[in-house]
Amino acid sequence: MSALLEVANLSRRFGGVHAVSDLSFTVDEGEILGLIGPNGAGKSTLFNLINGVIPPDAGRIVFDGVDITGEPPYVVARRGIARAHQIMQPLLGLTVLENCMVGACFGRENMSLADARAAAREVAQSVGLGDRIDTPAGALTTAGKKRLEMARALSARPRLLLLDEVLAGLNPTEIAHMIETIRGIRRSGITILMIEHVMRAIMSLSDRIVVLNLGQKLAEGRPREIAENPDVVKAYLGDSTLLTTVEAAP
Amino acid sequence: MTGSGRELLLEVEGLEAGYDGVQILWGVSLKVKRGTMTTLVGANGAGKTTTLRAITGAIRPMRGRVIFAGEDVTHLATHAKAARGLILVPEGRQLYAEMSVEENLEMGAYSARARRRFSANLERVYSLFPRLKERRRQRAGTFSGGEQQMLAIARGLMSDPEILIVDELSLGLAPVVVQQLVETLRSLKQAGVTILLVEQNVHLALALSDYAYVIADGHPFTEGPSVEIAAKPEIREAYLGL
Amino acid sequence: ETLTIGFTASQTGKLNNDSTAQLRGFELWRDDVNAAGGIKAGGKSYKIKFVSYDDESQGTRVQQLYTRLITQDKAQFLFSPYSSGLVATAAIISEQYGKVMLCIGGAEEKTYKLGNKYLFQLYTGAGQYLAGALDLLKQKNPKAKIAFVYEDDPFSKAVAQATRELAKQDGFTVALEESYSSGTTDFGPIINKVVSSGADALLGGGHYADGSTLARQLHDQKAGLKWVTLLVAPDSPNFATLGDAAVGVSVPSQWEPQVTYKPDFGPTPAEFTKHFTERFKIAPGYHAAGGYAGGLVLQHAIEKAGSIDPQKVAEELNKMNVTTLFGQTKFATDPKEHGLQIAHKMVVAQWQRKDGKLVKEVVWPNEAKTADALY
Amino acid sequence: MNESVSQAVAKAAAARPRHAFGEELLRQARRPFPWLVVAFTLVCGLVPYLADDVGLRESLLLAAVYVTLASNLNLMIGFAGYVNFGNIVFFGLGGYIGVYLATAWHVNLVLASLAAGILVGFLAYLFGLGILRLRGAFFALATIGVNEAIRAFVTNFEPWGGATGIYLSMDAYEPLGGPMNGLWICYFLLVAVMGLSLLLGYAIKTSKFGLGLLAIGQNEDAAAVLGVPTPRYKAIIYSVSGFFPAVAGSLYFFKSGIIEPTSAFDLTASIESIVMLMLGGAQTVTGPVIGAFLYEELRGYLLVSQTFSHFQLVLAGALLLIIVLFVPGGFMGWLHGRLPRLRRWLE
Amino acid sequence: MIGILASVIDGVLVGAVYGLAAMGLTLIWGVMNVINLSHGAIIVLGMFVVYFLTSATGASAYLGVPLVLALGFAAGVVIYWISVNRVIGQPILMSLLATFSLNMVIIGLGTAAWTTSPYNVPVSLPGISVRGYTFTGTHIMAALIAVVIAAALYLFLRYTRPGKAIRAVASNRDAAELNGIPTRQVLSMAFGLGVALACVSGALIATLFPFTVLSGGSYQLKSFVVTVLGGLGNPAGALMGGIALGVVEGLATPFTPVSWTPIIEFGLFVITLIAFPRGIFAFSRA
Ligand SMILES: Nc1ncnc2c1ncn2[C@@H]1O[C@H](COP(=O)(O)OP(=O)(O)OP(=O)(O)O)[C@@H](O)[C@H]1O
Ligand SMILES: Nc1ncnc2c1ncn2[C@@H]1O[C@H](COP(=O)(O)OP(=O)(O)OP(=O)(O)O)[C@@H](O)[C@H]1O
Ligand SMILES: [Mg+2]
Ligand SMILES: [Mg+2]
Repeated sequence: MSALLEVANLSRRFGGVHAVSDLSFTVDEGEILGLIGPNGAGKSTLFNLINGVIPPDAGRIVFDGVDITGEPPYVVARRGIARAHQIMQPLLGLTVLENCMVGACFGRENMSLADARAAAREVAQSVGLGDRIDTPAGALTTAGKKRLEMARALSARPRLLLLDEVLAGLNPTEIAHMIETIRGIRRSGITILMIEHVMRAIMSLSDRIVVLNLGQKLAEGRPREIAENPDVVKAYLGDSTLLTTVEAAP
Repeated sequence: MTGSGRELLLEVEGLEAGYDGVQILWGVSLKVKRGTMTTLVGANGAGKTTTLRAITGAIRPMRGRVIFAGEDVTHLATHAKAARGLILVPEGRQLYAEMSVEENLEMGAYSARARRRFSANLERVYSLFPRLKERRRQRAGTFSGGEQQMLAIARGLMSDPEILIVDELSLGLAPVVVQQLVETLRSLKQAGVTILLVEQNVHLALALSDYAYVIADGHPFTEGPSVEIAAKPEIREAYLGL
Repeated sequence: ETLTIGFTASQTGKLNNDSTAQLRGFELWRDDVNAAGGIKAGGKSYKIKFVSYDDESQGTRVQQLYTRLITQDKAQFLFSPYSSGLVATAAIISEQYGKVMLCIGGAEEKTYKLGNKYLFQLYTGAGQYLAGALDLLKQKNPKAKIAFVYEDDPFSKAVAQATRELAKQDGFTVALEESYSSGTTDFGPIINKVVSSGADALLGGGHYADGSTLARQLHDQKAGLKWVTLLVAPDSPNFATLGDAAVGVSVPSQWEPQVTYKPDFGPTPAEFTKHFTERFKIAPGYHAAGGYAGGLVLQHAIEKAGSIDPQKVAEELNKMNVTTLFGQTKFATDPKEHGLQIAHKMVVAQWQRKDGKLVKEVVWPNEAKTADALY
Repeated sequence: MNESVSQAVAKAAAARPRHAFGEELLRQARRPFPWLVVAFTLVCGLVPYLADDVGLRESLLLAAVYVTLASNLNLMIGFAGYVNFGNIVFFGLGGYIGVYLATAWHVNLVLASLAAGILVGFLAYLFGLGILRLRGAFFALATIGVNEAIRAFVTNFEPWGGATGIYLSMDAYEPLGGPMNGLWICYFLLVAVMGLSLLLGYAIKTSKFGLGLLAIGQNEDAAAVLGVPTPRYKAIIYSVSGFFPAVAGSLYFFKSGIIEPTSAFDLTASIESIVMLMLGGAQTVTGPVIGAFLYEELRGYLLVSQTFSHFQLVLAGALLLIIVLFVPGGFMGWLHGRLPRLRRWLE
Repeated sequence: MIGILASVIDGVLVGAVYGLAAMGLTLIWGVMNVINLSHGAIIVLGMFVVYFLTSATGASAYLGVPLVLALGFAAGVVIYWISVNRVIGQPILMSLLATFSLNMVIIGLGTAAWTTSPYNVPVSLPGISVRGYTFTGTHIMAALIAVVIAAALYLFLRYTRPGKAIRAVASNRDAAELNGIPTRQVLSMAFGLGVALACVSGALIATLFPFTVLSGGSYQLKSFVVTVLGGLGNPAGALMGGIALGVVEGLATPFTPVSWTPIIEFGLFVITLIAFPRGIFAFSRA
């Protein structure tokens, strides 16, 4: 496996807050890399840096052998990086289908309008929005918007998919379905970098996990190793007995 | 049948509501006893948020009644309900993005009843979420997702609620923070605050609460003590992924 | 029979004030004519009917409205809208349809150099507006330093530029030249510059609003000028509301109630003034007199032509050389400037205090003056 | 579920062959709407001519100008979501360039107007690169600033007659066969410009470019993340939306016989075109037409109606207010709400 | 040199009044995202109120200021409920249209009642004369009043509960409602306040310059410029922005023909906007 994305010594601060500092890691072609960490650890900021929404203060981002540091987001998107946002950014006045079409039209494939319509319809169907295709995005529920974020990103047929908490707001059954969906995406050849606070999901999906804390890498490894890492437990997982007990309760 | 305001704090009868002429809720009813924690469960899009919005008055119910502390408040404005202690921490956080953390918290304590306990409440939320205290001058809009969720909950607590309604309590929060929150809710309940919880982590919601209502497609589906609900096979399959 | 005369007036918008005065002149004339049995031509007598619309002081709809006046309302003759810019716009239409249009409200001369055949101007052209004031100034102080401060609109600019050339020929020093945009209310910066320039006299202004403001602020800021002539504004009776600030301010005027022209026909200036004041409870300025005179000139041409055929009436107007209450009227017939007024003379009036009351005295030309100029 | 995802994505990838431009054009030509536009344009052009009704012509002429302004404004406001307060600057500048070329250099009117359109489009592109970095209200204000700055500049620009402006002599109409003919020709050209503006609006609305613009209009940051090249698209649409208004300005002021800064860069006219757009319904192609006709006819009627003449402004304002308050989606919004099936016919 | 200085001082004095005029606009805009296109017309209403007040009672115009404030506030609240309430929360264009129609109505009625002739409010205050340059008392007084009102407004918004409620509603109406803030009342109050400010600035302008029914347009335009310089929704910034604008005008005039001032003014305005996309003084909001 070769590195599809390589992040080297990346830093970004906001005033006095070091949101990301001197961070390095790689994402291999075809893998699912999980990204976890306490709230405000800098995970979403990292995504913003990768897809060019904000420029880094220092460091490099290399995608598929090309240095993309500082490129504007639409160029990055063309190169094949798509993203589902944590705080959803639907194009409220457009329908679900149109939202997805935008993704398809302007993503890596640069599809024509007609092709994009077909592709968008298929993808919307596949993430479970099939019956809401003509609903304006503004009328979707939170979870619906989350799905839409994902469908739109997928419609671009990216090489790297950045998923920022797409499982938040779903109930356990829905999460289980979504996990399958994400596995399917990976199987179609798309590399995934995902942020998630739902432990059960991230643990079962990820090939590897990177843990961020205060903008720095706290740990990196296979899910099991991470779950047992005392630093991670202290900073992030906490006394997991409580949650495991409630999850095991029924 | 108004029920006595002393035991029954919030009573919702046959609520019907929707958006732009599209009806979403078809006769949802709830009863929340004083000092208990009740949960409302349902699949994505079932109408939980809509129910809460109809209760607070963000959308106007087409039919049905909302009775709070013995008073029919169905047609009161949202702010009037808030002034009576009916507090919602909304889905999607709804922060004052351009104002500082501190100012957000102050606005939470806008009503006369909340102002009285301002300092005590402020201390409580700061010790619950130290991050907020560290960053009290930061603009709320620049917070991370989880930090925003903390602030939204903190602001709700600042309102000194009679009943605290939380939509999506744990959304986007790190596990360690969720644990703390659970503790907080328990102690709030101990302190006599009534809680109505909507939470996608159904395991958590059922484990925490005393009583549960389940809605499906805007219709009441079933209800009962949380332990019993959690044990029902159809619930386990539909909501617990088991 | 009725004769329809069409025009637009500025019932709304910035030109409303002056346009209304002119409109009153029209109306008074119409009522006088109709009371006397109408215009007599070719054995018939025609009662006058007006059709008028609001042009909102803007050019946008002027062409639409004049087209409508001609084609739908079947106006046989036209009066112009008020102000030079609107006249030019309306003239495109009147010329196309070969309708005679009496132009009362525009002194700018450019329009008459465009080859129009049916447009006739009653006012003295802009180029001559301040000639009298310069003559007067030469008498008082041939070495005066003059500041030109004028509104940036076609009319005022044309006046100022022509006068500046005249002033240079006469050997005056031009100490400052400044134009300001229409609607200016704060002349502070300009007055500071006037003070800095050391000017003795100020010539310029524009229309009522800006001119009266300029006068007031010149007074407030004690600009120390010995002579001030402003266009249009001081002519209005309202100018007296400025009180002390009005004293000494002079104005070139197309007409003043005191003038003593002996008309070939129609009322004398004194009769008109009395009649007008009775009707509208306000003394007439030159816009009002011009409006009345415009009607008279048209009436005279129709009666002489004995027909309401525009061609024939136009010919009469070309030949015309008459004196009305407004003074002498004769139109240029040279195709290069056809329709331009070449006979009418202007006077210079100045606000003075007389027995504690503010009055406007004619101070130039010498043969017409009612008082000596204050310098 | 998982299978369907990988299949969907794979299928989308397979659908590579792109429609050629010509093919796309053919596809559009089979839709009814463009033909509706063509028919409407022909009717507007021919009816006053056949009926020899110059009054109607003058009224329709203004309406055509307004439709052109409103529908091009729609490209910015309706599609890209950028409120252009100073769109009249295109019209005025186009007018000046066109009239200047036609009088001082004796350029043929059509060529002069085209030149005006191209020049203004180019200038707009340059300005756009600067001011399109601004968002929302700040952009709106910047467009006012541009309009006022250019107005002030032209007022001081002597080759264009400064504040006095440029007066056309009757001779200027000789190349068009005299003034009578000239007015008809200007009218036909203006109506054609209106028709082309509408077709342009339609073409953009149904194109990928249009989809990108709509995305920008909804949420520019999200659009960029999705790959919409936002700076380029915005600059292009700002420039494109200046072209036809400039051409129309050239024709209109040529027809008026005089152009001067106050009427050429009249901010109120800018706002009025926004009013028309909103009255008719933004984001639609038909909306601006309906809005412009409604507004123009309403104002026109009140202006000439003797009963209302003194209160025409008050009445127009009050009526407008009522419409705004109670029919917020504009006419098209209302219509589509009533008769959703019309959506397929009236874009 | 002294000429330049005089010009700049004049600029500062007049600029303070521009700032006050802009405050009303920026408040309404910042709080409820409504670009009030009737702002100019409302300024004119303030002018006429003072005119009729002084001509009817003979009292000093400055005594009228509190009354103008009160009347303006009341008028603003009424206007809010009639024409703005329904378009709140809708796209910004809707409120634009609503206020534009209102503008038409006010101007139309005003023209019918008062024509477009100019009016004056006669006030005489001793001025200060230095070497031939005079700073009139009215200018100094108007600037002082403007500064006092700006300061009061700033303190009100920053530190009082209703002031904070206004900012909260501005930021997020749904949240404010959930926090027990009666948002509609707050909005109508904010609108009333904005209108009151516009009226007072009109009243002060009326003591400086003559005015007509149509005078509002140019002050509205200036208010836009000032709003940008000062940052949206920032009254203190508006005052600074107004003074900045006045100084620019004052500095430009000694060196260039006055007719070039708008080019400089608006050119600078556009450049400033591009350089500081949120306004020069916007930082004070954070
Ligand atoms: N603003 C709106 N306009 C129109 N329809 C809406 C709107 N908000 C929600 N809906 C619709 O109402 C239904 C119920 O939504 P609601 O948000 O109440 O569900 P929910 O149970 O809270 O779901 P979730 O778990 O996703 O939060 C959904 O079908 C949704 O599409
Ligand atoms: N524009 C900004 N200005 C100031 N601080 C910012 C800004 N954006 C982010 N931050 C801060 O940077 C830190 C990292 O934020 P980020 O959104 O990356 O966190 P996160 O890891 O995604 O957290 P969460 O899990 O809660 O979503 C946070 O403390 C946040 O408050
Ligand atoms: Mg995040
Ligand atoms: Mg919900």
